[in-house]
Parts: sequence; structure tokens; C-alpha cells
Amino acid sequence: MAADTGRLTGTPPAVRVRDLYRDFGPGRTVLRGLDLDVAPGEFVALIGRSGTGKSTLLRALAGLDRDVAGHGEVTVPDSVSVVFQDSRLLPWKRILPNVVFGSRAPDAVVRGERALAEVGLAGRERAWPHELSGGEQQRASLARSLVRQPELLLADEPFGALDALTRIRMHALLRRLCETHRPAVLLVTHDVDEAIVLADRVILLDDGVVHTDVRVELPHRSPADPAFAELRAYLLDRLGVHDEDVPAGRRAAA
Amino acid sequence: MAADTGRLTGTPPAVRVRDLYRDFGPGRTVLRGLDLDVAPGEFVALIGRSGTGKSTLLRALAGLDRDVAGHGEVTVPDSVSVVFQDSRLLPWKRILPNVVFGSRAPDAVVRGERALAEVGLAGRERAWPHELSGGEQQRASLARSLVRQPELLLADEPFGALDALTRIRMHALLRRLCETHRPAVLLVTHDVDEAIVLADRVILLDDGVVHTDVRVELPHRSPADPAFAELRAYLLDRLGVHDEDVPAGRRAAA
Amino acid sequence: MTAAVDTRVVRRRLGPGRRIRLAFWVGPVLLLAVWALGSAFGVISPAILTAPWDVLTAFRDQWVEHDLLGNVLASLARAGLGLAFGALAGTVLAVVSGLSRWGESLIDGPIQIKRSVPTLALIPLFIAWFGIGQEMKVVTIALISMIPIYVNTHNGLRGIDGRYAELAETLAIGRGEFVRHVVLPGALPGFLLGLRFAVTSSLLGLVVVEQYNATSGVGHMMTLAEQYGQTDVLVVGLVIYGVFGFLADATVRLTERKVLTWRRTLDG
Amino acid sequence: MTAAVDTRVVRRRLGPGRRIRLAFWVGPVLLLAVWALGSAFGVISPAILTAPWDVLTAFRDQWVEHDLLGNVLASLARAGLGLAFGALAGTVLAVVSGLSRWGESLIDGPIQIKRSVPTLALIPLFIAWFGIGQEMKVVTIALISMIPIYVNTHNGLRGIDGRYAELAETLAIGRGEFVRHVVLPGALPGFLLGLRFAVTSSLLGLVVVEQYNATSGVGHMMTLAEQYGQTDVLVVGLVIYGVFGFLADATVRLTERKVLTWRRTLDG
Amino acid sequence: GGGSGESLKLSAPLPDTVPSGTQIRIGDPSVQAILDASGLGKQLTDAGVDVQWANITGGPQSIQAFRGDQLDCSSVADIPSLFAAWTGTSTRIVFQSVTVDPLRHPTYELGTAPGTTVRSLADLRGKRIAYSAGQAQGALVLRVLQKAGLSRKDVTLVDLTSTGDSYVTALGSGAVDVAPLGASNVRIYRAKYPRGGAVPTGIRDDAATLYCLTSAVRDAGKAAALKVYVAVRARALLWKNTHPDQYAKAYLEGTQGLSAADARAVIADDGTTGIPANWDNAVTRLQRTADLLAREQHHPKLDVSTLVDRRYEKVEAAAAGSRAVTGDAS
Ligand SMILES: Nc1ncnc2c1ncn2[C@@H]1O[C@H](COP(=O)(O)OP(=O)(O)OP(=O)(O)O)[C@@H](O)[C@H]1O
Ligand SMILES: Nc1ncnc2c1ncn2[C@@H]1O[C@H](COP(=O)(O)OP(=O)(O)OP(=O)(O)O)[C@@H](O)[C@H]1O
Ligand SMILES: [Mg+2]
Ligand SMILES: [Mg+2]
Repeated sequence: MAADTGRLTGTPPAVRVRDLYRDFGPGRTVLRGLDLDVAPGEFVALIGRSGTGKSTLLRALAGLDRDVAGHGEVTVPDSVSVVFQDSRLLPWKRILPNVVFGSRAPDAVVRGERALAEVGLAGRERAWPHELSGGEQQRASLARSLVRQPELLLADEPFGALDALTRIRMHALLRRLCETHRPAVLLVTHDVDEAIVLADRVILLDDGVVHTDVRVELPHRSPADPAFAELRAYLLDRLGVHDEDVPAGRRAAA
Repeated sequence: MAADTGRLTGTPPAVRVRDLYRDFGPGRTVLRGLDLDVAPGEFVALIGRSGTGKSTLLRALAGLDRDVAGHGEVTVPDSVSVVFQDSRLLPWKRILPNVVFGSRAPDAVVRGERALAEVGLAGRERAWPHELSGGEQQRASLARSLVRQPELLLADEPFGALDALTRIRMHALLRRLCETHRPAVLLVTHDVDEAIVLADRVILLDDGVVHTDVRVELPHRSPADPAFAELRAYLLDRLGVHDEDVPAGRRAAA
Repeated sequence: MTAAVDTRVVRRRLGPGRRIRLAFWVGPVLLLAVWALGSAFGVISPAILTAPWDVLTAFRDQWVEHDLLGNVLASLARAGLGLAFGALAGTVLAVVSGLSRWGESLIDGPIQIKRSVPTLALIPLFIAWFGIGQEMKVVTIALISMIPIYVNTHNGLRGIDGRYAELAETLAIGRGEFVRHVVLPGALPGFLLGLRFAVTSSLLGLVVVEQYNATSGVGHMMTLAEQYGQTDVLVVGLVIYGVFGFLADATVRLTERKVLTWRRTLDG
Repeated sequence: MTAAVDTRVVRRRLGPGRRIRLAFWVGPVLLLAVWALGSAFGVISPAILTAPWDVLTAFRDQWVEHDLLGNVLASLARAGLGLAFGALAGTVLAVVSGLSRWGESLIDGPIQIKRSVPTLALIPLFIAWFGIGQEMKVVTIALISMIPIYVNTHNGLRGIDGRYAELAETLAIGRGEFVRHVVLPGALPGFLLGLRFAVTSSLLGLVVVEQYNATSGVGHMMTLAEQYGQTDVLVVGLVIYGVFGFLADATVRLTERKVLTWRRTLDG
Repeated sequence: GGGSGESLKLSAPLPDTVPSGTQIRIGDPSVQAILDASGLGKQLTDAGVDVQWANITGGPQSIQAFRGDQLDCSSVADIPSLFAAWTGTSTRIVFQSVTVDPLRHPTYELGTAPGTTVRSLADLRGKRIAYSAGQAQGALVLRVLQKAGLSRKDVTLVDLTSTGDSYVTALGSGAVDVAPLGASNVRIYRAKYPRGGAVPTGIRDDAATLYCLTSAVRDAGKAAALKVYVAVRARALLWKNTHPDQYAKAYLEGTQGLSAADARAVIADDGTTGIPANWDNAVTRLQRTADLLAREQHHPKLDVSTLVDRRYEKVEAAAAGSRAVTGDAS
């Protein structure tokens, strides 16, 4: 469980970040000299406290922060796909057009319909975004990234609003996608279990740098596995969750 | 772990729902004859698959669905406070005014500042909503409900975008609030652990009705407790998460 | 289930609530009633405002004797043609100046200046450039109705949520697709509001342009009536304007409601 | 850190990008240049449009000999007063009709009708009701400038995201607070757009009202210049209109930028 | 408002005493300026006449103000009183003035487009002529055609409202061949389009009146005040003839905003104003115009004697005394 730079092979990394600074004004320097490499096809989970700069980093990789102060070196592949933290469906397009929007594949509509079915939204192709529940919107936005085949997938908490079962299905879906097209993935999540289950590597952002960087090398990715529990405990500890934080019984005599 | 109607005492329930139907058009009947009672001061967690109608139920209790087809009987206390699934901060107000908006208490500003500090947003009083990260917005919206003292608190996934540590802190905060003012609470969550840790009762919505209704009676609300794990397994099973869904190792030779 | 109980939580509605059917007509009908009663009871002197029934007579007279229908059709043709050109030009300019800072710096200032200047004072220029025939009239109306389309579309476009542009940028689409799928639908509410103003502007423009070498048209009719001081004919013109303006506006707003169903706003 | 490397991912910008400083002036300056060059090289005959330098001479002449400043101030006072009343009335009516379907049914129709009808044709009514003095002028301008404020504010209000009204309803606030904290800030972009139109409308209204019993004012000056065929003075008037209109518009837009900082739109 | 409220028959002799508090509302800016400049205004105040001045002249505006009861009298040419009658506003002419030598100082000339030659009125046949039905220019065109012995069918009348220099532009751009131009526009036209021309019409178009709401004349107080005003106005116009420079300063430069040179030109164009010893000729000409317009524009026939209040004829002539003009000049 030693920190790992991610530079395993001789091939150049898909993502290369050096000495990245991002600064939202006095006292709000969010990234302060961050370095990161992600190998092609590598699945990296990014965890960190709320407000540490995970979305800021993703936006830097996506090239959406032209107007933010800061400097540093960022290299990413040409074709990048982003799942935003908000689901960001165009309100004036129905779901299917939203999912295939920008896709130039000749069979875009068929693929869109298939992607919608995969995320459990078959039959909702003609719904308006505002007619979907929170989790459904999130899944639609996931479907939008499924119809694309990017070299880099940046996903900002794509499963935050999903229940356990749906989440497990979406995990499987994402894994299938990764196995077929092997994009490099940077997935932001708050769920340490999710990070361990999905990723090749988990990195923890804190104080503007990569504070912890662990490779996940488990034979069985099951919470029942003791190695799993150990890694989980380690990560939670690095996140600052200690035993005293775990709630004791309360309101015993309600 | 028998189902429990929640009618424990002779006092009338804070929330009383009978035979509730809600219908978004042909084939989209979301609630179909739902019955529910919540006693005053009772903390109920509502879990259920994405798109089963949790938000729909909350909106019915909040009185926000005048224009939705359906019928049934709904009684709630006069003073209700809602934490929406989207954080719903007024974009044209800075954070502090957003938090104290609508509060008529003479010390609203002081309480607002305290609430912001409690959710970890001290110093961000004058930020615009769009300057906050996803989790920060959610916490601001939580702070808004903290400055009020409602008889019924309806919270639609208030912790969805929070990391483990922040989440534990918010749990403690919510618990403190409940202990002081003892509102009835209906909390929607996707996290079964969270439901067990926080609630007196967990109900599972499925197919438009309350499908499962369990009282949480644990001496220690700690995941380490075997009773906790048992309840957790039971609820996950009712949610449809079976062992075969739990992911096995993958991409062994990545 | 026929007599199912339905007690809901009743919360004070702060928005306007549901549309009332036909409420739309209440205002105009009331206006008409005030006018009729005021005239009947002598509160409104006929020298100031002809009574509705006398306007009816004048209307019939104009219809039979002076080819009112022909006048109206000629005017509508002019206004419609001008409006079509104006709307097109306004939209194109708004998109160009909305999406490029350089386009804006070239286009926006001159349009604001044009907008500030009385059209009547520009007519001599237009006569010199386009003559006094139909061409001059259509161009003038196009320029008049272009303004609100431009300003409102530009404003609507600039008001589009920046996050949708970000999304589009990550999808690596071209500018054309961006305009078609993001800019135009996003600016549509603004465009439609502009259209509401443009429709009335194009009709009002008739009063100005039909003073020049027109032998037909409502504006022409009103110009003559004003010169002669024929109040009743003037009021016939006013009523025609009012009716057309109101109906055109209502049509645009109905369209608005149809094409903006995706919006979840206070309008419900 | 002085020479820190900064390579960023460069994505094709689809929105308009950053504001260019002073780009604002490019259009008007270009317009002036075209006018000056056109006049200098005889492309624009002075019969059609007086040359800029001749307009300058006329301007100085009007300033020194004919109290141009007094005329401008008199006009601005009229327009400003009318605009103030119009903006107030327009906002109040928009809020009433925006928040209540019954208010809407009473107010909206008549306003759309008023809007469709040529002001010139209503002047006789106003003269009868308000006389031929300052009162009539201010009322007319107020009515003219009320319209865009009303329509745009109403439209802006109705375009507010319905979720904010829901939020307000669950906070159990009163209507007054709702209007102050949700409706007015939410409709502010609409109001400001309306104000841009209202400012120019109020100035343009001067041309109409100052034909009636005015002894000063830019509109009066232009009416006289028209009578006596003083093209150069007429162009002085046009330039004053253009400059005032452009500056007023720019001022409103600057204000817009200041008070709408909370917006994250394509405008950046 | 502002009258004594006492009603007076239109045939009754004009009362001599002006009740205190009587106010007359008059749109007569040039006379207003003369009264100020000459000091004649004192005669009004001495007689107890309180004039509330309005800067309103011309047909459409004065008729609108009459209808709204915002004005008692206004100075106009002859056409507005005809149109007021045809559209139901009852007025009376209380003052007539003429131009001495009217054919040498015409109000309008016929402008001709560059490339068009009109030597005599007969050359108008087949030409496109700007025509504005409700304005004085329109009546003039009809009178010109009548004089030339042409009917409307022999020419093309192009409907065009005369506002500002719209006729100058229309001529210059060749949109019409012929258009009636007021004297100042003729100067502008010649300056802007040297190849254009202007020919005299040979028709008297010098009618100038002060017309009042009949209701004002029926008010004993106002009628008395008007009697004073008419007399003072006659003296004022005569003063103008003898003090052209003061007039130019006070009115043309002062309130109308003309340059000194333009003002001199306007005075030269205007010629000398005459106060007719009687209104016989003026009324005859007015009747002829009324008949022509009635025929050509389909109005009912009008007896213009109902539009003039000849009680003021003598007041006006008496004020001018020996300076009144007679015969052909009147
Ligand atoms: N435009 C902005 N102006 C000012 N501060 C900003 C802006 N955008 C982000 N920030 C601040 O930068 C910090 C990092 O934000 P970021 O969105 O990257 O956090 P995050 O790690 O994604 O958090 P979360 O898990 O809550 O989404 C936050 O404290 C946030 O308030
Ligand atoms: N306005 C609407 N029109 C049509 N269908 C709607 C509308 N609102 C909700 N629905 C549908 O009703 C169902 C229940 O929605 P609801 O928002 O209550 O789900 P939820 O349980 O809150 O889901 P989530 O956990 O994803 O938020 C969903 O399938 C949704 O698509
Ligand atoms: Mg984030
Ligand atoms: Mg929900």
C-alpha cells in the first residue's frame, strides 16, 4: 500500500499534471503544486474532503478553467468526456437528444437508446429533464458519456444520487465500458468502498496536493475480504475519519 | 424487526398519510395507496430505489404538488422545513442571506453565522452560491434548515454530496438538532448505513407503497455491532441487493 | 375511486398559479365596456373619442366605400414582409454579436445608436437610398422590427447558463452545432419576447412609412384621417391596430407556451 | 514563481469569451469614420446627410446662439420625469399582473392594446385629459416608457425558476418578502432590459410631445428645424439623440453588469 | 375655462368691458413675440385681458387642442377652418390678414425635379405631383390644376405628406416631378439640388387667419377680450411691417432659432402684411376653396359665411385705420 507514482510502463501517461496551482482569490488557493500521472487505460479514483478541489482539478483537466488564476502544466488526450457533478442536461432537449447530443456516430440514436436502457431509463427517451428524478437525471448524464468513446473519462461523483442496487448496476456498466474501450478514468467519489471496488489506484486530495496515492491490488474486491477492510480503514484514516467519530448509540430512551 | 405502524402512543401522529396516489400520466402512477404515520419527534429514514417516488412523497408532505394528479389524505404539522434534493440556493443572494432567508427570528443573522460555522462554512458568508463546491452548496442548504425550528423536517438526501468525514460531522449536527427541538424527521437517503445510524425507523418505498417498515432498536449504532450488520443485510436484501450483485474481482491482470 | 378523498397540504401559493381559461379576454372586453358606457353616458365626448357604435358605422363605411379590406391587406403585406426580413437580420446579427466580442464591438454600438434615433428623421435618408416605393417601406419596417429582435435575442443569448457552454465545449462540437443546439434554443425565450415587440413595431411603422406615396394601407388611412381630423376614421384605425396588435401578441405568446414547454418557471 | 510554466488544456471557446476593453467604442467610432470619410470624398452628398464638420458648426451655433444646453436640459427633465413615473408604474403593474392571474387578465390585455396603438393617435385623448402643458408631456412619456418596463419585467418575472417559488413557499414567507427577495431580484434582468428600451423610448417620445406647445427641448428644436428645412440642425438633433441613447444604454448595461454579478452566463 | 360664463348670441354686438378674471388661450407665437418686442402687449393688460399663450399653430394641432378644450384661438391659414367644420368642430374666423402684393411673395412655389421642365402650368400634364390631401399644399395643388384646366386624371397625384423637407428629398431623388414647396424649402432645394427648379403658381395663397372655438366667441367675457386682442393684433402686424429687424430678432431668431441671414430671407419672402378694410374678398376666396375641396375630396358643400364672425371685421379695420388695404390688395 505504498504510494505509487503511476508511471509503470514506458508509454507516456494519458494525463500528466505538474506543479498545478489554482487560486480563487486571496486565501482561496485550492491547488498548490499538484502532480499527477494517469497511465492510458488506468482507472483512478479521486477522494477527498468536500471543498478540497476535486472538481477544480477535473475542470483543469477538462480545459474548463481558462479564467481561473494559477499556473502549472497539464497534458491530456485529445478526446475527453466529462460527467459533471450536476447532471447538466440541456433543459430544452428531451432525454434521448440530450444523450446523443454532440455524438457524430451514424448510429448515434441506436447507441443512445441502448445506453438509456443500460442505465435503466428505457421508455423515458422522450421525457424532459425536469420530469426525471434526481437519480434518473444522473443516470441520463452517465448515459451521455457511455455513447462516446473517449481516451479520458472524467467523472465527478456520477453515482452520488443512486441507491445501493442501482449503484452496483452502474458500477458494472462502467466496468464493462472500461474493459471494452480502456479509457483512462479519473472518478471523483465520496464513497471509499466504491473507490476500492472500481479503481486501480485511489488518490486522496488534501491541502491542494495528492496527499495519498495507493494502488488497489486485491484478489477479491469484496467488502468481506479482510484486505479490503484494511485498505478501507487506511483510506478512511487518511481522510480523517477516526474511531472516535463513529457514532455511538443515541437517544437510547426515545 | 417486525413492521411497525409507528402508532405507539395515544398522541396523534405528526404526519398522517392515507391511501395516497400520485400520478404523472399514463403508466406513471408513482404512489399507489401509500399509508404512513410519523409520530411527533420520531426520526424516520426513507430508502428506496432511484425513481420510486421518494421525492414525490416528500413533495406531497411539503404541499408542493398541487398540480399533480392523484388523491389521498395528508396531514402534517403547521411548521415544516424542507431540504431539497438540489440545494436550491437563490443565486442572487450570498450565502448568509440565503441561509437566513425567511427566518423571522430577531437574531437570525447570528444564528445563520453559527449554522454556517457548524456545517464548516465559516468565512464563506459572503460567497455567491456558484462559488461553492457541490458539497458546500449542500451544506449551506442544510444550514438553512438548521436556523429554523420546524415541527417536521423533510430532508431529501441532504448528505449525498459529502465525503465520509464531513458526513459524520453532519450526522452529529442533525442529531444534536433533533435532541434539542425534537422535530419529526423524514430523511431520504441512499445509504443504508446512514439510515440505520440516524433513524428510529427505516421505511422502504417500493412500487408506490411502504414495502418495508422496520424499527431500529440497536444498543450500539456501530457497523461493528453484529445486529447492525444484520439489519443492514436485511434492508439491502429488501432493496434487491443480493450476494450475486456484489462485485467479484475484475481485471485481475490489468 | 370515483369519490376518493383528496386532502392535500395547502400552502399559500406565491406564484401566479394556474392559468384561468379565457381570462385573456377579460381586459379587452372591460376596456370595450368602459368605452361603450363612457360614450353612452356622455362621460367621453365624441369629439375626443368616437362612440363604439359610430366607429362601427365608420368601419362599415370604410369597408364598403373605401376598400378597408384592401387597405388592411396591403398594410399586412408590407408589415409582414418587413417583419420577416427584420427578424432574420436581427437574429443573425444577434448571434454574431452575441458569440464574438469583435462582432459585438462592431455591431452592437451602431444598433444602439440606430435605436435611439427617431425613425421619422431617418426617412429622408431612406427615401434618398431606396426611393419612395414599396422597397423603401419594407426596408424601413425591417429596420424598425429588427431592433427588438436583435436586442432581446442578444440579451437572451448572453443570459444562457454558462454551464451549457462548458458542456458543449467538452463534447467538442462545432460552432454550427453549438448555435443550433445550445444558442438558438437557449435564446429562444428572448427571441420570442423580441418578436412580440417586433410585431407591434412593424405595424406601428406603417403609420410612418405609409405617409409616403401610399395609395392604400391602414397607416395611409390614418394619416389622411389625422390631417382631415376625422376622429371616427382615426378610431377605426386605432381599433384595427389594437385588435391586430393584441391578436398578434396573443399568437406569439401562445407559440411561446407551446415551444417553451420545457421551461419550469413561475408561468407554470 | 515569476515565470511559472502555465500550459493549460486549450478547448475551443464556444461562448463569446472575455470582454475586450473599450471595444464598446469601436462601433460608434467606425460609424463616425464612415460618415466623415463618406462626406469628405463626396460619397455622402450633403443634401442627404450633412457632413460632420458642418454639424459641428451647427452645433456650436445652436449652443451659443440658441441655448442648445437649455433645450437639452428641458428635454432631459421631461424625459427623466416621465421615465421615472413610467418605470415605477410599469414595475408595479408587472408585479401585480405577474403574480396574480386575475391581475394579469385585467392589466395585461389593455397594456398590449395600448402598446399596439400609435402614440401619435392617442395624443388627442391625452390633450383632452391632461391639457397641453408639461403634465400632458410627462404623462405621455410615462405611458410610452412604461410599456417596455412592464412587458420585460413581466416576462422576466414569469421566467423565474419555479423551484425558487417552491422554496419560498416552504419557508412560509409572506407575499411582501417573496416579492422583495425572490420576484424582484429574479425579474431584475428583465427589468433592466426593459429599462434599456424605456430610456430610448422616453427620449424618442420627446419628438412627439414637444411638437405640442413646447418652447424648448430637443424635440421642439427638431420640429422647428424640420419646418424651416434646417438639415444641419436636424442632424445636430440626431447626433444628440444618438449620443444620449448610446450613453444611456451603455450606463444601463454597466449597471446590469454590476448588479447581476451573481449570474454565471455566456456573458461571463 | 377662464371665461365669464355669460353666454352671448353670435348676432349680439360685441361687449366692450372685459370682466376681471377673463382669460383667453391663444396659440399665436409670432404675434406673441411682436407684442413683447414692441411693447404693444401693455395694451392688453391695460384692457384687463389675460392671455395664456400656447405655442400651437397649424391645422391638426390646433383642432386637437380645440377638441380637448385646451385652446380658444389659433393662427392658421384658411384650410383648417374648413376641415374643422367638416369634422364637426365649430369655429369662427375672427381675424383676416393678407400679403400686400401676394403674387410676388407666394407662400408656395412648384418645385420641379432635376431634369423636369415646367414653363407654364399646362406643362403639368402627365407629371407626377406630390399631393397631401389634408394639408394646405394639397389644396394648392388642386387649385393649380383647376387654374391649368387639368383634371386629376391628367396627372399622377403621388400621396405624400409634407413633413420638414420630405418634398425636397422626394424631388431631389426624382420620386416626383413636381411638388409645392414653401419659400424656405425652395431655398434649401435650390442649394441642395442646383439642377432642380421652382416656378411660381400665379395663385394667391396668402390667406392668414386667427380662428377660434365658437364656444369662446359665445362667451361674453372672451368675446370682449377677443375684441381687444383683434385690435391689438392688427397693430402688431403693422408694427412688424415697419420694424422688420426687431421682428427678426424677437421671433425668427429668438424663438424660432433661425440664423440672422435665414431670418432676413424669411422676411423678404413674407413681404408686407396687409390688414384688409373688409373681408369680402377673403370670404369669396375662402368659399371658392371650400367648393373646390368639397368637389375634389367629396366633402359636403359648405357655406363659409358660417365660419367667419364678421363682427370682428370692423374692429380689425378700425385698429388699422388709414393703413388698411382695400381693393385687389385685400
Ligand atoms: N468560482 C469560485 N470562486 C471562489 N471559490 C471557488 C470557486 N469555485 C470553487 N471555489 C472554492 O474552491 C474550493 C474547491 O472547490 P471544488 O469544487 O473543487 O471542491 P470539491 O473538492 O469538488 O468539493 P465537493 O466534494 O464538495 O464537490 C471550494 O472551497 C470552493 O468554495
Ligand atoms: N413532473 C414529472 N413528470 C413525469 N414524471 C415525473 C415527474 N416527476 C417525477 N416523475 C417520475 O416519477 C418517478 C418518481 O420520481 P421521484 O423524484 O419521486 O423519485 P425518487 O424516488 O426521488 O428518485 P431519486 O432517488 O432518483 O431522486 C420517477 O420515475 C420520475 O421520472
Ligand atoms: Mg466537487
Ligand atoms: Mg428524489
